[in-house]
Amino acid sequence: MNLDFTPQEEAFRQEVRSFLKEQLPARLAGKVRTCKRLSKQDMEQWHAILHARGWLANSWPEEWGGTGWSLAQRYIFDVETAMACAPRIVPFGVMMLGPVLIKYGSEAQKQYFLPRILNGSDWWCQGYSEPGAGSDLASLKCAAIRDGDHYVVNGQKTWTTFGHFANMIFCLVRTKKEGKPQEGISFLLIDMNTPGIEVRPIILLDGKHEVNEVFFSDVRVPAGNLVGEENKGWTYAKYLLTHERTNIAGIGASMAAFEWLLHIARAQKKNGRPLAEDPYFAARLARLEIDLENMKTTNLRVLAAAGQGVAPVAESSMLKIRGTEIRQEITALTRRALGPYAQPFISEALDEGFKGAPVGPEYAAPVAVEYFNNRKLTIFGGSNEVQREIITKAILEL
Amino acid sequence: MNLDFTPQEEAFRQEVRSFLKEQLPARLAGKVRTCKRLSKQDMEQWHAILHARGWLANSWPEEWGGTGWSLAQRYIFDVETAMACAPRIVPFGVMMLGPVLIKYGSEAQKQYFLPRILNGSDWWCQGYSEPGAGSDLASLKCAAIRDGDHYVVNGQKTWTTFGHFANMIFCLVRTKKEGKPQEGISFLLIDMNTPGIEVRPIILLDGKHEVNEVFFSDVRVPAGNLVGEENKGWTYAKYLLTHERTNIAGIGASMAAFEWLLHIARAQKKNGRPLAEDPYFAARLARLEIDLENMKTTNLRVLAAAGQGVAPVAESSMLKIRGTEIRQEITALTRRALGPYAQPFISEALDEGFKGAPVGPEYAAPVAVEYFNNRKLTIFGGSNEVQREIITKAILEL
Amino acid sequence: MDFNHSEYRQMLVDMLGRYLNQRYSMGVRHGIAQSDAGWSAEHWAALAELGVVGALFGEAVGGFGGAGFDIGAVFEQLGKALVVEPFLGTLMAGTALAQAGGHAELLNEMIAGQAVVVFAHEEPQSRYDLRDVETRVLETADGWALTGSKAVVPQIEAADWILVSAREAGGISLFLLGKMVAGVSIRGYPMIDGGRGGELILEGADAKRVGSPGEAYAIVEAAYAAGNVALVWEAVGIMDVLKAATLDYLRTRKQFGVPIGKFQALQHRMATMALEIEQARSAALNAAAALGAGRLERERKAAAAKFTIGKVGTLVAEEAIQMHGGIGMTWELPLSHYAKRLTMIGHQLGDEDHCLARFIALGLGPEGATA
Amino acid sequence: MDFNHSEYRQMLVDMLGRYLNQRYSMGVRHGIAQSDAGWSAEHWAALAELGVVGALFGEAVGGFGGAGFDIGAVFEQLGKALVVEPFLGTLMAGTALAQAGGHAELLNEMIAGQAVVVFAHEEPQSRYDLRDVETRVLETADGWALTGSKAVVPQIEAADWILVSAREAGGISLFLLGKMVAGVSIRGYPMIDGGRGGELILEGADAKRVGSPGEAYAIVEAAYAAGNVALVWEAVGIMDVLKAATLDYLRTRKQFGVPIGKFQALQHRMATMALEIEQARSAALNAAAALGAGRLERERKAAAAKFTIGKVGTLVAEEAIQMHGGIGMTWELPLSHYAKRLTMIGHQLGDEDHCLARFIALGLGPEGATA
Repeated sequence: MNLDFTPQEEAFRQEVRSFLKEQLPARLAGKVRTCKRLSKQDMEQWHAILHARGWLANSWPEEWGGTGWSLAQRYIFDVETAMACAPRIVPFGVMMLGPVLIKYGSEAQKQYFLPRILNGSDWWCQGYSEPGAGSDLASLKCAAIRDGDHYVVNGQKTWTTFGHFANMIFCLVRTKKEGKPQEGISFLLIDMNTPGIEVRPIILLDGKHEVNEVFFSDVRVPAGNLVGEENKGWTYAKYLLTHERTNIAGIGASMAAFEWLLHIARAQKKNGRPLAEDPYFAARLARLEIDLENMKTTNLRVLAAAGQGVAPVAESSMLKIRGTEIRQEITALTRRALGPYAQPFISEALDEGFKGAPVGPEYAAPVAVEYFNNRKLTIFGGSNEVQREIITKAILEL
Repeated sequence: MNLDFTPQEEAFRQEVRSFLKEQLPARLAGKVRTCKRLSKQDMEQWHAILHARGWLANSWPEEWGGTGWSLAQRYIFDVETAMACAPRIVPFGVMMLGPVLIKYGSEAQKQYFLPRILNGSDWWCQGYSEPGAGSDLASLKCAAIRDGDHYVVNGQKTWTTFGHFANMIFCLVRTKKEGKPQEGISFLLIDMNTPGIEVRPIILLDGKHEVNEVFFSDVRVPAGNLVGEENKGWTYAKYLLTHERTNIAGIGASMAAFEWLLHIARAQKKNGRPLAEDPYFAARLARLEIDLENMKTTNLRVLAAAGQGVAPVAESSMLKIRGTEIRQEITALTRRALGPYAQPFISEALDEGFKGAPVGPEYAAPVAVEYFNNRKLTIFGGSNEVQREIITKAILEL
Repeated sequence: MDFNHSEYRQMLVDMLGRYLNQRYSMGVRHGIAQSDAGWSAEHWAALAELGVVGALFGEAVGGFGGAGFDIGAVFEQLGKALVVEPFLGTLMAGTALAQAGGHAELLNEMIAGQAVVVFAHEEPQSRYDLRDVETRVLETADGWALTGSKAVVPQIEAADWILVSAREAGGISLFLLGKMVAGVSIRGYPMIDGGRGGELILEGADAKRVGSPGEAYAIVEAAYAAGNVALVWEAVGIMDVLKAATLDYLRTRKQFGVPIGKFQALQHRMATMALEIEQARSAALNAAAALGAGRLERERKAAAAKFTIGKVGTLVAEEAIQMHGGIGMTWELPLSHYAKRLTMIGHQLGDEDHCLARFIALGLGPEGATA
Repeated sequence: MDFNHSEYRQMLVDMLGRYLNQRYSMGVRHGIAQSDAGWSAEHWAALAELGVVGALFGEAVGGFGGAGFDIGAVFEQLGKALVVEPFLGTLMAGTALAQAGGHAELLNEMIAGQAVVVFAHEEPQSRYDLRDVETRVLETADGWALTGSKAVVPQIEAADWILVSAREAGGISLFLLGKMVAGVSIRGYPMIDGGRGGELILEGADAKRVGSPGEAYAIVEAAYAAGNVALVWEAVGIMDVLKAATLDYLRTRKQFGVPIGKFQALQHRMATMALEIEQARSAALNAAAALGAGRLERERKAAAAKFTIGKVGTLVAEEAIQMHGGIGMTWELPLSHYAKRLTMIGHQLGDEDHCLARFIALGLGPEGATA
């Protein structure tokens, strides 16, 4: 029994820290720490910095430009970058499509697309969910019909994050209507500039545009953009979910958000003393800190098991559930910490270049929005209800 | 809008209080308040006192020796007797069988059995649950086959509270195997002294005997002991559940238990001050008090609706769920209040006549047992899971 | 015991409900809530005309209501339609003016919809502590001048008059302030749940005294008690809408070939949500019934209700969004706006922890001396 | 990072598990737990023979373990079998003796199973406050005499020696006490979770000094830290049994024609229970890993783990009973005994609220000066 990282791993941690100290722009870290909105350029800037260092694709093998890191290294990198308030790597190309292409893509697809993911030529988005296919993803209807050396795609995708920034989309499409729904799905790469594609914004409860609906009308996609075999797309889509994900609990992001919460709770006053010392608020903070410490160790256990070749499918579900619950509780406590100042909503204050004075404490503006926005954590990426189903079947065998 | 009782109802409350002051033996109230065990004689004594005053059967019409009280009067009586720490009326004859006989029994059954319930000649117990039929009560198997002017009963009942005290049992038995399970059930009255009946104790986690298994082997029951029609027993059994139950939330009992908890929390010391003033314990107490106050008003609303002729089936389920949750939380906090002294278990100290000195505070002995024993509240009488099903169907219509 | 409204009050409720249903649709509401003004003078006038403002005040000051259940009945309806107009400020300022005595003309104007008065009591540092007032008073040749800050005052820009508290003579005093006076500045902003609020900055602003010097704390408490009754009933109205919308969604949204309302895990959570809403309604009933009672009873019931609403409101808002999934987070669906408002009610006049601590403190000593 | 036991420790775990499985069945356990003695000297000797006591102590004092994970590994197995023998007292007394220095012979006897020593520190008024010691010391011609009371000491009747704390010289001192000495009386009683405990009443009882006068608080803390590690691992062992028993029941018990484990509402609750148990296991790992660390780290992790076990333990015990229904409340089913023990672990050495407050206090100031 030994809960510590090896000296080599600790040395790697120092290397990551040095890199972050030198290369992470203070402007970006400041925006992330205070929950300001990142622009497309902000995200691209961080992408380029990581690419320049060779640390962008940390779940790819070295031969395709990845880092070839161990799971422990990837975990350390995730935690350290998050704790330093680096922007999150936009996941669709690097984290999601990349591994699928490396495992299932054709040589030509790999040669063409992987470098473009790394150098930022392509901004990918994800075409999985549909209005009628959310938790029940396999019921998706967006259809691709083979027509010569093209597929003709008709249908709709939704909840497409950053679809309005993307020039490429990877889609699950239906290529067969008979049989089990899972067996008629294919994995298709589509250029967003193809005629017949329309992207419509979905405005979220903060009045902002982050996700989209994508409509396909007779969109012609070269057959060469099919990944793997026709009707095997479900396997590829699931691969990502069963692939070891060291960061699903979002430990680093939660640690950073908890630090920020502590900062706020110490700055806020209640009855003339720091809110962090109020018995009730202190108890809320302590419960959260203990939950977070416990989850950190649970995450390491899953990591160690994965390192020994155990595919931690259902354990990932536990990490997803508890990780998102903790993250939501952090944003909820941050909201509570503000008292009456959770109410004012100066949307412009969340963007760079805002010149106005803050209303109430300087950290107040993004807090309530962040709380509401983070309700998505337990919904998207496999809702926590779906995760409980996975636990029921895979761990509990009920 | 008016949350108050009428002056007449308040006068009735005074009448009840005077009666309790004069007639409730201090010995019994003391045992109830401190959660000591009541003997069979204790329960019979209180039964007789209420009968002498004509207040025993407060859900029966006057013509059969009941009080003819309004729902509000019954509620007031329930609360006042519980607050005064009177023993609970053993419900099987007075509360459960009586109303069924009055509505569905033959004239002969009513003439014979109802007076015997009132004067204590019969001690009834309930034969509903079976080892394979708990939440799914309609699947019961205990069979009664007509043989001339008798039924021959074979099978088993379980969880029979006070079965070892009873001389009579009312049973749901299967008289038809075909068709819907609910349509082959009959309601039978059985003398416990009939040959072929065996009562076996079930020992609960406190090591004590309160419930039983009852086995029937070729037990011959006169056909005249069938209540109502053959195969209609499910209707009679359900009648009790849909019948207005003013006391399902157990407001009075919870109020009394909460008072006792406050007494203990004020007497216990933490860091040299009363435990009731510890911020965490005070918060637990306050949450509970607020829950209880809220439920009190919910109960009055249900009462008012029932008084207007609305049968509050599903609302009863809400009261059952929240009422038992609150009661369990009270016993849990009482257990917490004791700190280390929750552990010693002097079983004899719960019985009358115990001469030993208490271990720790005088109120400590029954507390942990009471906590564990009250886990039954959310299981028996229609588990809280079953109640949620009722709410789902009857209120939410899902 | 009678849990029905009186005939007259029921008429008002029906009329108000009908008005909002017909003229204050979600589209109209968003238009108003997102507008520069953040409220609609036209609807305000129409609602006052219907008697909705008058229902908040007793006959002694020219109203025709003013009981806890009058306030509750009105705010329940306002909650169902997410009305952003300055009812809360009007209720609290009017209650305070009525308690202070005099001001008959201004109260008449308020009830007629001709003057909007809001109540500015809390300060940037006070965090729900009603005794924490730092705004100062100086006597001047003409009267009094105020200096200090007041925090997050709903619809302060809509006000013709602002009722302001200040520390004086070892206690708290009240003053009426015109918006256009020198030394008054307002930093207005949108609120996350719609409508606008603002910070009030006072730098030697001339003001008129209301009531006796240093004796206004009891008035402030009474105004907050009325405000709390209003908010808990507004929350009850919102929770009923959220429950109905979620049930409707569970019945119609299909996944895995069946309505998601057929999934038992969701059913049992929904049953819990329904049960908690009924508990919250009972808490609101208790608070309304106690508004006319003695201070301790009134304050304990108000604190209990606001605590309950804070706790249950968070559960209902979060569960309603979660059971809707992604669609529950969209601007398009009214649901998200109800959830935002319900959550923010938990930040107004006292949050869950504050109300619990107050409930506890009110239970100690004679007449809750420590609270 | 390595979450596996060392080969040697795994051998001990396997051996202990096998012994308990074969020789300490639930029937045997009940017989012992309900007996007049409340423990079995025979099993105690056999387990000591196997090295189970020695595993709790370091080589410096004649043991061959003593690390947090040694203690955890042993108590996890003891939990799975609901062992009632005086392991906790032995661990805490032995840890304190080892820290105090000397006492090599007595420690050897303990490890060999020839002497049972328990630790009597808490008092009727102290409620988990380790600094609250009122037992007094008087110097006599022969040495020292103790007067005071010690509360709820597990298996005190089984002890040959009792390690007792007393207030002296502005601090706390430790003393060793023979049971048969004049001035010592023990009020023994059964515990609700099996086995026996007792109250110790001292009226001028002769005792031998252990360690330096007034400086034992640090030793007491270290003994309690070890005790907490033991209890949280015992709880983890119990929770695994409760989970397995409940899953088994959900798979086999049928209602409405299907195994009740097919009901989604129960499935999702079971998933939550499983998830919480893994969190509790992580907390126990953290506490074991930190047992050898500096005081602040050790105490914070111990408090966090005991808090977690208190919270999760209540959930697991209550849910296991609830999902079993009536049968879960019967004496016959082992389940109810596991639930009782798990609940009572929450009452030993510090409850949920105490541990949370301690965790908070340890976070303030340098080295948790206020805790």
